[in-house]
Amino acid sequence: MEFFQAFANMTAASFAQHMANGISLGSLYAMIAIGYTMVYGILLMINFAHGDIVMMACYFAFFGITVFHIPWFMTFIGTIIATALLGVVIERAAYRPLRDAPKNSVLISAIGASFLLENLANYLFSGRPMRFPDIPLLSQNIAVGGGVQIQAICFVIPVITIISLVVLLHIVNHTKTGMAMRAVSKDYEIARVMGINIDNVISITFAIGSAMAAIGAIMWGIRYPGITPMLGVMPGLKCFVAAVVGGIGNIKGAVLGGFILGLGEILIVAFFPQLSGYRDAFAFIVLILILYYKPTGLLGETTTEKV
Amino acid sequence: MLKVENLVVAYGGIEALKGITVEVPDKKIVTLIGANGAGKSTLLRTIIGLVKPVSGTVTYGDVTLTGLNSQQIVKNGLTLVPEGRRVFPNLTVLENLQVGAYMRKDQDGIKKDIEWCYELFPRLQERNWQMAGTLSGGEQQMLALARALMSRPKLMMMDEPSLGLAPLVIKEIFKIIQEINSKGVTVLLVEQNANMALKVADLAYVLETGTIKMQGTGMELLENPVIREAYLGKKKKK
Amino acid sequence: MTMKKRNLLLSIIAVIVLFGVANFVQLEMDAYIRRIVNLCMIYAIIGLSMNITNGFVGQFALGQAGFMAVGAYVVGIFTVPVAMRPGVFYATPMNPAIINIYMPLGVALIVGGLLAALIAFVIGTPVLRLRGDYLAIATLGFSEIIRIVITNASSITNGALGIKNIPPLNDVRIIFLATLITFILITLLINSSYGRAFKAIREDEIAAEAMGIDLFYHKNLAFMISAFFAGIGGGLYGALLGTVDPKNFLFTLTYNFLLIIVLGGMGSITGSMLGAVIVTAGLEYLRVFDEPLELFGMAIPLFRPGFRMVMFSVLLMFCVLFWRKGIMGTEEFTWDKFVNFCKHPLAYFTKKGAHAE
Amino acid sequence: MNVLKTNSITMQFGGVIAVNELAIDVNEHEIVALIGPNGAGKTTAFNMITGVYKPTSGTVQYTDVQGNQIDITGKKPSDIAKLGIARTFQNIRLFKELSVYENVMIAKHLHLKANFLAATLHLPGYNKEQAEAEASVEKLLKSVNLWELRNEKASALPYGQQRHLEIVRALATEPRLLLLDEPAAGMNPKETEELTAFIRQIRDQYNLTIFLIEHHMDLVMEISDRIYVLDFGMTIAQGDPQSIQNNQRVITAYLGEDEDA
Amino acid sequence: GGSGAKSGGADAKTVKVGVFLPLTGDNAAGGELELRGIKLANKLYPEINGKKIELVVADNKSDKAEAANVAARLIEKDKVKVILGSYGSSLAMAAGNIVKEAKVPAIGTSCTNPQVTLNNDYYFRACFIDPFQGTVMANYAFKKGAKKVAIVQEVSNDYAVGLAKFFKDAFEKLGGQVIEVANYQTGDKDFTAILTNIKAKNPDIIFAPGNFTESALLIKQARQLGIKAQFMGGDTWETQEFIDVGGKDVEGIAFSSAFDRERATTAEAKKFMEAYKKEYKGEPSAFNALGYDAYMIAYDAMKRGGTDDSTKIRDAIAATKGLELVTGKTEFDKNGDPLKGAVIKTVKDGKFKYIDFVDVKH
Ligand SMILES: Nc1ncnc2c1ncn2[C@@H]1O[C@H](COP(=O)(O)OP(=O)(O)OP(=O)(O)O)[C@@H](O)[C@H]1O
Ligand SMILES: Nc1ncnc2c1ncn2[C@@H]1O[C@H](COP(=O)(O)OP(=O)(O)OP(=O)(O)O)[C@@H](O)[C@H]1O
Ligand SMILES: [Mg+2]
Ligand SMILES: [Mg+2]
Repeated sequence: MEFFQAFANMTAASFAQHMANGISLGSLYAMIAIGYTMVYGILLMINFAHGDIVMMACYFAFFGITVFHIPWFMTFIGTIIATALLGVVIERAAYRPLRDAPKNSVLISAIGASFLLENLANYLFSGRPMRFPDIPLLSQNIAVGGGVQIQAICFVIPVITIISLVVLLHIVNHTKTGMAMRAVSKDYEIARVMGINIDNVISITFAIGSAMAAIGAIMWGIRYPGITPMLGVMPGLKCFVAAVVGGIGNIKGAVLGGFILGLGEILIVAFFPQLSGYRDAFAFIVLILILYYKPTGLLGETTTEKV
Repeated sequence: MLKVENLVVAYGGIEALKGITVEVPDKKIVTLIGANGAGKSTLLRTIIGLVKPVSGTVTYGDVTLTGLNSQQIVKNGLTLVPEGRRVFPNLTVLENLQVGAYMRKDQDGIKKDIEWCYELFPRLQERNWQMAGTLSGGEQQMLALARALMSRPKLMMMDEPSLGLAPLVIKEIFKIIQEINSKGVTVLLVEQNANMALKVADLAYVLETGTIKMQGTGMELLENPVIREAYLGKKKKK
Repeated sequence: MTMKKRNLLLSIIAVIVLFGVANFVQLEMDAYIRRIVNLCMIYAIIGLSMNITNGFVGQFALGQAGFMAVGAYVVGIFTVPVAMRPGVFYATPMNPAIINIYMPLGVALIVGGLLAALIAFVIGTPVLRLRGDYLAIATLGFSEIIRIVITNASSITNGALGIKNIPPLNDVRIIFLATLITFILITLLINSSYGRAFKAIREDEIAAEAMGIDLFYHKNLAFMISAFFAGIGGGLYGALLGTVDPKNFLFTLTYNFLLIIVLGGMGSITGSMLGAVIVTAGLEYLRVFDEPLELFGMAIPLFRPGFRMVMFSVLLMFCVLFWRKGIMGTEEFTWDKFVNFCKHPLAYFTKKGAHAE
Repeated sequence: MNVLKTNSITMQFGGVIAVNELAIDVNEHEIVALIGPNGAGKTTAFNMITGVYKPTSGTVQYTDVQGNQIDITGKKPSDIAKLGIARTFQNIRLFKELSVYENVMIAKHLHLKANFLAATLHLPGYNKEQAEAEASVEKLLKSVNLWELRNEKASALPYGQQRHLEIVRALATEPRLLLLDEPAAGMNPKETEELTAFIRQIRDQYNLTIFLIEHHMDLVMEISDRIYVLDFGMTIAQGDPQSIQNNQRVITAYLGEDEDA
Repeated sequence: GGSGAKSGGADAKTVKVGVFLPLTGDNAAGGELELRGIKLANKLYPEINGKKIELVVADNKSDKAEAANVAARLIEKDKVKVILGSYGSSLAMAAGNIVKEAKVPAIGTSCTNPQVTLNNDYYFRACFIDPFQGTVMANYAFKKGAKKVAIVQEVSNDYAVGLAKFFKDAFEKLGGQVIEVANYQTGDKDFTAILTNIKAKNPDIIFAPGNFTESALLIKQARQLGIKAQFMGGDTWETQEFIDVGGKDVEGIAFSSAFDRERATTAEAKKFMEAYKKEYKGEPSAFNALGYDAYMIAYDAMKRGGTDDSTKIRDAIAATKGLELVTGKTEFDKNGDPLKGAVIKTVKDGKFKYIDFVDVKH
């Protein structure tokens, strides 16, 4: 059958190349999805501005290196800190005043924050794309043999993603702050009565989530170096999907979801080139299929509501 | 001593507490009874800083609690067992207890207290690793009590701890309340189960639609015919 | 009884007055004003449709852009005169099965609405079991799938090239009638037993089920009705623009309507209408921010393209932060309140002040 | 005549067996109580009967007014409600933001014959049904003195009245079998007494069969025709109040020694 | 005041010209370039028939619904006599019905889709159209000896889809072979999957019309994967951002354009280039030139048709004959499209470079 022709024609080299592409894309998704999941896990709110935080981080790095000529590793550290601060500021300004408000208000505030960041970037930096600074060490090509070429950053991305995962899991499950995060997520009031400063806990969560976004953004920028104010929209959506596929609120799930989506997107085009126009639909089809069988995502809590 | 003076609390213009004065002497059990909606929970929630009063003051020893936030109030040795249990459903039983000790730094003391809680409530130990959200109502109430104990409070406020509990457990809970009290913890107890509550109380207040209607020792109120009629039911228990 | 009669009378008068206004706008106002008025009304229809699922049934569904696309494309595909079609489908020829099917706008609108409802029915089965944010992302996903399919199904939809030469509709009166009918139907629905069942589901699904309300049936019903009106709204939107292409219906479009209903008040019909007008007209009003401003002979550098949207986002945030339940909350405009207000305007404000506490 | 019968129903959550081979019979016009320590599985049993949970094993049988035996195991809660089984919840589940009146009107929806088009267009058939429903709701609300408060939000009612409202809402579905999960929770002894009378009254007035869970022994002992005692998901005793009160197993597991404390 | 604004809106001393461009959003880069060209022309030719020409600049946000509103606003609120713009065909099409109904002529700057002017007597444009552009590139590819071509199109972009189609038709007619058509969506960042597939098929040339951002990323990723084939595209690539993002990877590509300095022979072109250098300190691009030319078409028509009546201006535009502009001699066919040649350019040492010229066959 013609439809399956690509299977027959797939060479080992091509396949290896596809896998490398997929793993790197998947870990990028995973990285950004972690941030979504962190914030969701505690505020039970989709931080619609998360994709735009990624975008802002790209601009921070751009200005640091290209305009202020700060060495790249310094810029990256600065970017992570600045982005974490940005996350905290957004939380203070847009979410904190709504702590006791209905969930819808917070949601709209999140969409508003996202609008604001996009429009602000558009206004300040113009809609014209800028080039993410080149880091030769990371963007160089490495020939693996058999015609397979892999960018250096593609080796770095999965490693950093996995390290981040392990560190975050430790923080959330085995530290006092992590326990406080989980407590706050279910009951602000009683968490307060337990002596937890919930504002601090939420700020920390946002800082971590945004720092993850910044790390993701830097790697994203090196891999796909065009920066525009709308840069965050599509990855934002896809990574959110990844987080949901894995079970939103669950950090391992976010990583799993990211990999499924990234690898899946690449492999569907690899094996069914005719469907390349439907590639973006793939993420959503996977999402819906998975939710059909597991309504709270692959690793989401499936506790039935106790009546 | 906890002193509440002329406390007025309103929800959106409607006064739930209309200027009440209550005193809780140290190391005593003080109970507050009253019909549904009288404002009992409101009083406790105001003391712990979850609700801001319109006017009036709350002092504990020589600290003024009014205006402090919950976290600061809890630091002063107060704690609340909230109405309706409100355990953290996504935390295990053990973690709930640990959260209860959130403000404490003495790891050994915490460990010991956890052991103590398990002694008081063996059922909790059995369910050490279960998510609190899947416990039965009674189990959750036990956990809420134990969680409050974990902060080593000087004054423990309890909002209807017997709600939905089996008779046997209620008896146990009241025993535990007395036991806690005997260890020097002041108890401010809100109860619907007036019979039991008045029996253990050193001092009792009757709250009716936001005002204190009566006060006295537990025994006085227990014998008071008006109280009997209004809160304890006509029939005498065998 | 007399109250009811009075209110009915007031309503009829209001409709007549409003129709008069619509007629005036159509005949006396310029095309720009007409366009804005039309857009307000179309957005109101879609806002209303979204409020059914999100405001009344309490299901966080974000598929409106997809259903609009369905309606808009049915109008686009079938109202373009047959003779013009080869010119429109110049890259990929139109599918022979539909090349000769022509529908007048009214029919196309209904067909578009029905098709959207049908799709909602099909989507509903897997999706409506989900809750909260899972439902949101799944519906949003479906709306994107619809858009991507439209992008790729060139022989039917003309793909990215979009459909041009849709006979334009910009008669304010017709769009007013469509809005009015939508408004009346949705009001009647919400005030019927079904409307109450919807609200019960919003409040507590488990209790609603215990009251004998079939969750799936009612959710699906609401979802379909919502899709139907979104399809109609999308059709009108397509006809107003005169051209549609897949990029019109990106998922971000749905956010506009979410904004409208939240600003107007989730679960308030009149709130949605107000929200639509405020968002649409407000955005136009803010356009001054995009134009260079000279104060005392100095050009203020702040005012340049893009500033309007920054201001809009800031205003939006302020609204949400200080006006949490939206303009109407879950309240509705009623004649009783209106009459009371006319009688005691001051008392109204003092009471309102206390409420805001 | 038997109304409800559970045939060895078991409910397992992961490793926990919440209810183990429970067999219960409830006969027409009876008031039967289900008691037992916290976590014994009482609410879970209710949830299986009303379709909230599907039993891991076993079946639930219901006999309708015509005397037809119906297997309701795993049916949807809404279908079970339509068959005539209504319930209240341990943690009150009213429609909080809706008015008292709407709360009860909603319960009338299941008897509505008009489809949504007829209802939307307010066709005569629908209007007639609607008027009937309104009349019956008015009567119900008056019977519990909530008529004056009909426009209040349900959440604004004091707790006790919320409990009453929940019961009335269940009654509005015109049930044959009413399940009450701790109706007296949060009530003082005085209020509990009043509730006891109220339950008896509605049983007679609406010709109901009542199956209830309660920890207030005064109420249970006074009102029940028969009592089932559950512990660790298993029936440890059943019988009339007298025998239960004196059953040693029940005393050690649940009631505790002495009545004096 | 209603009636006052209606009749007396245009005061006797000025004539208003609407500028209808995307200044924010996806297409902002192109919009801004064209705005520069228009402003430059306005500076050089500020008056007509004794009246001052006032530009009313409106941002259509790269959004269709917005574009329709803005166009209506320009006509009704600002009472412009003629509209210049837009960059982006779908934006122009959104305004199509509005200008047609209001009978106000519009001159597209770089909206190359044939549909813009088709069946619309009031829409003209300064640029060539996609069928021509596609054919030009197909011929060029064939001339360079390409036999096997892969097409990568931005499937959600009307411009790219149109161009790809005309390219494919023309190239196959010439006897070449299109071995693969791969798609991506606007906003995609990762193209490795389609490129890996294409690499395996080893085409001579890859024709990849699309937005400059996506295209630059696409080419970068292709080079990373070791694809050596030449990339070809359309006029949208001619922005500094394309070179900025693409860096050394976009060296050697080829695309069609309306203008190049080296080919600029007309007097107007010289004037334009000099003025541009003075004003903006850089080298002008085709989009600057097209903005400039759109203004000049309107200017020329108003000179002949007067400044009061939009319909007369329209007729004067339609009657334009032998007008020597920056991008060449301008005359309109019956649709309102100019008959102009195209230049082919590449990127060399980080600059756009002229390589060839293809004239239109009359
Ligand atoms: N968050 C709130 N918003 C508005 N009104 C409230 C709120 N919480 C309590 N109230 C009202 O304040 C009054 C006192 O309520 P409170 O909960 O303190 O009573 P209570 O004595 O604890 O009753 P119960 O025995 O039922 O727990 C009641 O009329 C109640 O309706
Ligand atoms: N959804 C669930 N998931 C896991 N365990 C559950 C779930 N629902 C109930 N359980 C467990 O089943 C057991 C019985 O719970 P149930 O609520 O039926 O008790 P109960 O008899 O009603 O107690 P109470 O009198 O305290 O309400 C408990 O141990 C509880 O933890
Ligand atoms: Mg209370
Ligand atoms: Mg229970």
